[in-house]
Amino acid sequence: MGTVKDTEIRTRVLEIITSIAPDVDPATIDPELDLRDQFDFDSMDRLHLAAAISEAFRIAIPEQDYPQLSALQKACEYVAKKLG
Amino acid sequence: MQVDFHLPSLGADMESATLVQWLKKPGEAVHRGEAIAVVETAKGLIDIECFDEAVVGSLIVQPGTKVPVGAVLAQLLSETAGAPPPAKAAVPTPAAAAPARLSPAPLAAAPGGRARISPAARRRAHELGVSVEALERAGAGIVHLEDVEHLAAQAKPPAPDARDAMRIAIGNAMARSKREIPHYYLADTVDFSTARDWLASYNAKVPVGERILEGLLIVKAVALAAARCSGFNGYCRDGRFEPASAVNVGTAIAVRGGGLVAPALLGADRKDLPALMREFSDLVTRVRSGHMRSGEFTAATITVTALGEEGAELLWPIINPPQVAIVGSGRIALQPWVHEGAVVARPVLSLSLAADHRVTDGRAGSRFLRTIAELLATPAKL
Amino acid sequence: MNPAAQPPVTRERALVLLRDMLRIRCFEDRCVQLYGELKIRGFLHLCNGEEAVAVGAMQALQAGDAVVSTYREHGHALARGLAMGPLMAELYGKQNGTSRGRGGSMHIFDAASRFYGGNAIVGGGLPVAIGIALAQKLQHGSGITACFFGDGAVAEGEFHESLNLAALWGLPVLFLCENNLYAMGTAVALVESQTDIASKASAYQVASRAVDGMDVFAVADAATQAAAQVRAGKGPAFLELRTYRFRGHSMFDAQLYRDKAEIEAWQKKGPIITLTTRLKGLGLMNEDDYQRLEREARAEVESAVAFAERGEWEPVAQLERFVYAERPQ
Amino acid sequence: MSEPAAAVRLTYREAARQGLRAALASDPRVFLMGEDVGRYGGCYAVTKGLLQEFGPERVRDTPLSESAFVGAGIGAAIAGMRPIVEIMTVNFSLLALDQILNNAATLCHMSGGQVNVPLVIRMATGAGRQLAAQHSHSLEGWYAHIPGLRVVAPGTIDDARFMLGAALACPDPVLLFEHIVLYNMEGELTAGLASADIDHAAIRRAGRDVVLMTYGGSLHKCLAAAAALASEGIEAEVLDLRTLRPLDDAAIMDSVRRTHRVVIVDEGWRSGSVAAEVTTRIVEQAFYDLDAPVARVCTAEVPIPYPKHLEDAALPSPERIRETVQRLLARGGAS
Repeated sequence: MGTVKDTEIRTRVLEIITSIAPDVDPATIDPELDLRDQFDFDSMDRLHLAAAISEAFRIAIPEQDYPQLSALQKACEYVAKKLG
Repeated sequence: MQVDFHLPSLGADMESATLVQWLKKPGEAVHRGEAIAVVETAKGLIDIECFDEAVVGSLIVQPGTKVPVGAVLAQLLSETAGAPPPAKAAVPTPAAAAPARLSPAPLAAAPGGRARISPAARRRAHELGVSVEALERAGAGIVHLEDVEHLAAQAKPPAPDARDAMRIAIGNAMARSKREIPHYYLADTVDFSTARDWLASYNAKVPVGERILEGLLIVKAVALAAARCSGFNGYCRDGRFEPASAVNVGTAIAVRGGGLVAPALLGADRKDLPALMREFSDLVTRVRSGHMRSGEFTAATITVTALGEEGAELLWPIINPPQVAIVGSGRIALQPWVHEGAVVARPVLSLSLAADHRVTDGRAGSRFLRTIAELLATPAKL
Repeated sequence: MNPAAQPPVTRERALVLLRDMLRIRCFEDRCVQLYGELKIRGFLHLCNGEEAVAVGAMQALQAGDAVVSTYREHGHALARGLAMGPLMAELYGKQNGTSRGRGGSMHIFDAASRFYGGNAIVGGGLPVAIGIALAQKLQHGSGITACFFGDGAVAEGEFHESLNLAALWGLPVLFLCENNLYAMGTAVALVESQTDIASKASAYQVASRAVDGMDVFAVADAATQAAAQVRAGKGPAFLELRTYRFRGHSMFDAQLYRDKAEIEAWQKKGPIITLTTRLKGLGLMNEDDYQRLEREARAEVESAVAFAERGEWEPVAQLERFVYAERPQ
Repeated sequence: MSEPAAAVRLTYREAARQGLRAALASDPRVFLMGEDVGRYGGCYAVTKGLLQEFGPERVRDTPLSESAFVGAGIGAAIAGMRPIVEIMTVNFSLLALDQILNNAATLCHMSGGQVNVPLVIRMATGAGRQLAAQHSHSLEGWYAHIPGLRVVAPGTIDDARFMLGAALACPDPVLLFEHIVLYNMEGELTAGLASADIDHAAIRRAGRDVVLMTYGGSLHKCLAAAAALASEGIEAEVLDLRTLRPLDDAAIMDSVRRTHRVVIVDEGWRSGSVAAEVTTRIVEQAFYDLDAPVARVCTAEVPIPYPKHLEDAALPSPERIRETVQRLLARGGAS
């Protein structure tokens, strides 16, 4: 499982974000910026994001880790670390 | 028996809608609660559903047509009343057909068939980047060159238009509410620590996809309180209160980029938290992808609105007519709280209530708010 | 042919022939007026002067015989026994006409009396007549086919093809060439290398004879004899009936191709006037008889006009009927 | 006298006669033959006076022997003459069909290009005069089916006057159809015009909303319909096809691209008509420029009945053209 590359993680996380928010153009995402500020992500969106990442990468995500998924870059790093 | 199927009013402010698509063909059976068509309203695309067990007779309004609320969209043959066989009923008799000579082809698109878009219109649409779906929605039967150019001109700044429409719709509804409903307002603060702790331990035990949001506890608490306290669950029509038999909690959901809709969680007082959470999750997803069912729009008997964790501490909501109450949930924040004579830091929820003074008064409202608070203090019972 | 076989000229027979010619004359004259009043439209070809041909030839025919005619066929139709009312109604284009008004003047049909039109293409009727005769021969009946055509048709290939075929197969056809000296506006002499038309038929081994088409008795006698031969199975016969058309080719004809003196000379030899003079001379008829016959003929024409006036127009909704045979449902 | 020359006003019949006279006068190889073209002056009086002017050698009355005199025209043409054969009406041309199709149209090809047939056959065509089922045909489209022939249909005074000259200049057999209802039409000959081409269609009226494509006798029905439509704010272009074989595809497609809506008006019967051929070419070459199905106003599929009301109902009329356009332009409309 540890062989998943960073680019693959990024691609997959982007897919998840755009599936939650179909009106988001992936090209315009600022990876550093909070999704809540960029796209009005609310608690339901965050839950959906966590659930989808958890399922996609088969990792457990405790509730207290949700803040680590708040931006694209952070979410990718979190996943990489979990997989690592 | 033949029954007219009308365009339902999906909101107090809705005057008309544009039929976008028929989901059923003549002769096809339609069940109670099943979506029969999609309409476009100022609030977006909405599936409208059928309230009978029936067979679709004739589709009267063609996609692309804007019709007022109450317009007959289709004729249904109600199976319960001994309707004639659908196939026969759906086909016009030859005698009724127009004379063959010089008779024009039927103008409308064949239901279920390929959209009738002229070749020139199709090519121009491609050039202008207008989608076939948009053409289908815009054309009255057959889409011509003129329609494409008209649509392209309209579509120049597409997003602001749709949002303006929603903003106007919200404005109309709220203005009507403020004009007609004598609101009274109450607020209370609730220690949310028990609820939060209980939920954290619940969520730790289940997969991410089955976790429950704090907001849902509030919705469930409001639903139970509304079932227990009379005067808050139902409608006020012509100055008279009509209590509702079921508790359908409208949940105000923000549409990304601006705007707000409040579809209902049906029978919220009778569903357990996991079931309610699944429905809530589904509802939010559908709102944000533009596919709501008409029943969800008109069914709410009371509404909950929450600003979320980034929101203000307290809000004074406006009732969604013809409902009589709306509960506002402010930000849950750590605050000084007096517990057993000592000041401690606790997560505190500010709850507010706007209610219709024609139906209840402040005492009843206070009792209603207190009931919600008590319910949140024993989350395991939710 | 044996002159002894000719029936005697009796008052009774003479008055019938005169009456029939007067009916045609009065009918045609009334048509001129009605055309002017726009009651009749399209092409209208009249047979004034040629009445003896129609009436004389029909004396030879029986009920089971067939007739194929041309666009100048009012006289043939009347002499064959078609009722004058439906005939006039057809010229009006009314539903009570012989062809429900769809054919008009050039296309008179009556299946009941085996009157097969009414063909507006010169020579077009000859091959069809051959075919009807072929059927009659194959069916071993006693019927024969009388085929009328004009001198103009003699120039058509169909004439030659048909005569050859009729003779070759021994078909029961009585060819009746109505030679009025002009194919529309072109004199026979200008378009025929051999103006003796009867001799053309002889070249195909068809028994043929030229007859004075202005003498109704002569036509009747010749036709009767020829028909008897045809009926007897001796193959086709051919009569060239020399006559003259008093009016133009059609209503719209300035007659630049002939002068008035010629027409006037022929009118003096007309079939009705010569017969009347002859009968009066023989003491078989007086002026009162003539007046009575003419009066009766005019009255019949007027009732035919009234019949046509009363007729309905075929509904436009039925425009596309009769393109194909209507089969019983 | 310094006044400008007065415009020449004449009938279509007179224009056609002028064309014949000019042809006979300018080329000794030209001669005219047909039924009643001489002494009678022509069934439709087109050739009146020509016998007197040019004599019986060059204006020849023929027997009613269509196959023979059309065939004779073919023979004379391949032997160096420039015959103009008049067949009284298109109905009688059927008696010469063998010569037209099996000789005139094929000799050039059969001979490997050695023998071409510079023959002009004029004939009257069309219905509208209550001449009933055998005298009302409109078979231009039928002849336009045949490779080796050129088929032209003068619809205007100018074309009646000058198309004959262009046809005579053509090295191949040209069938020239004159519609019977046009003979009495009066108009002015365009001043200074000295020739007409038989290669191109012509726009007779400009318009942006729809194009009426037509030829011959129907041209004026279209112009009348277009005038009526203009009063309703509908601008119809009228395209006179003029030459039915070969068709001017470029002009046809240009019209489609300008207007996007097409009504073809053709007095032929609908099935297998010129209108059918033009429709097919539009679908093949300009499908994506169509904003509505191609509509046709043709003659009802019935032999032409004698009574006026039935004949009128069977034929294209300005009213039917107008209704068809209105229906085509109606919101969501199709024919």
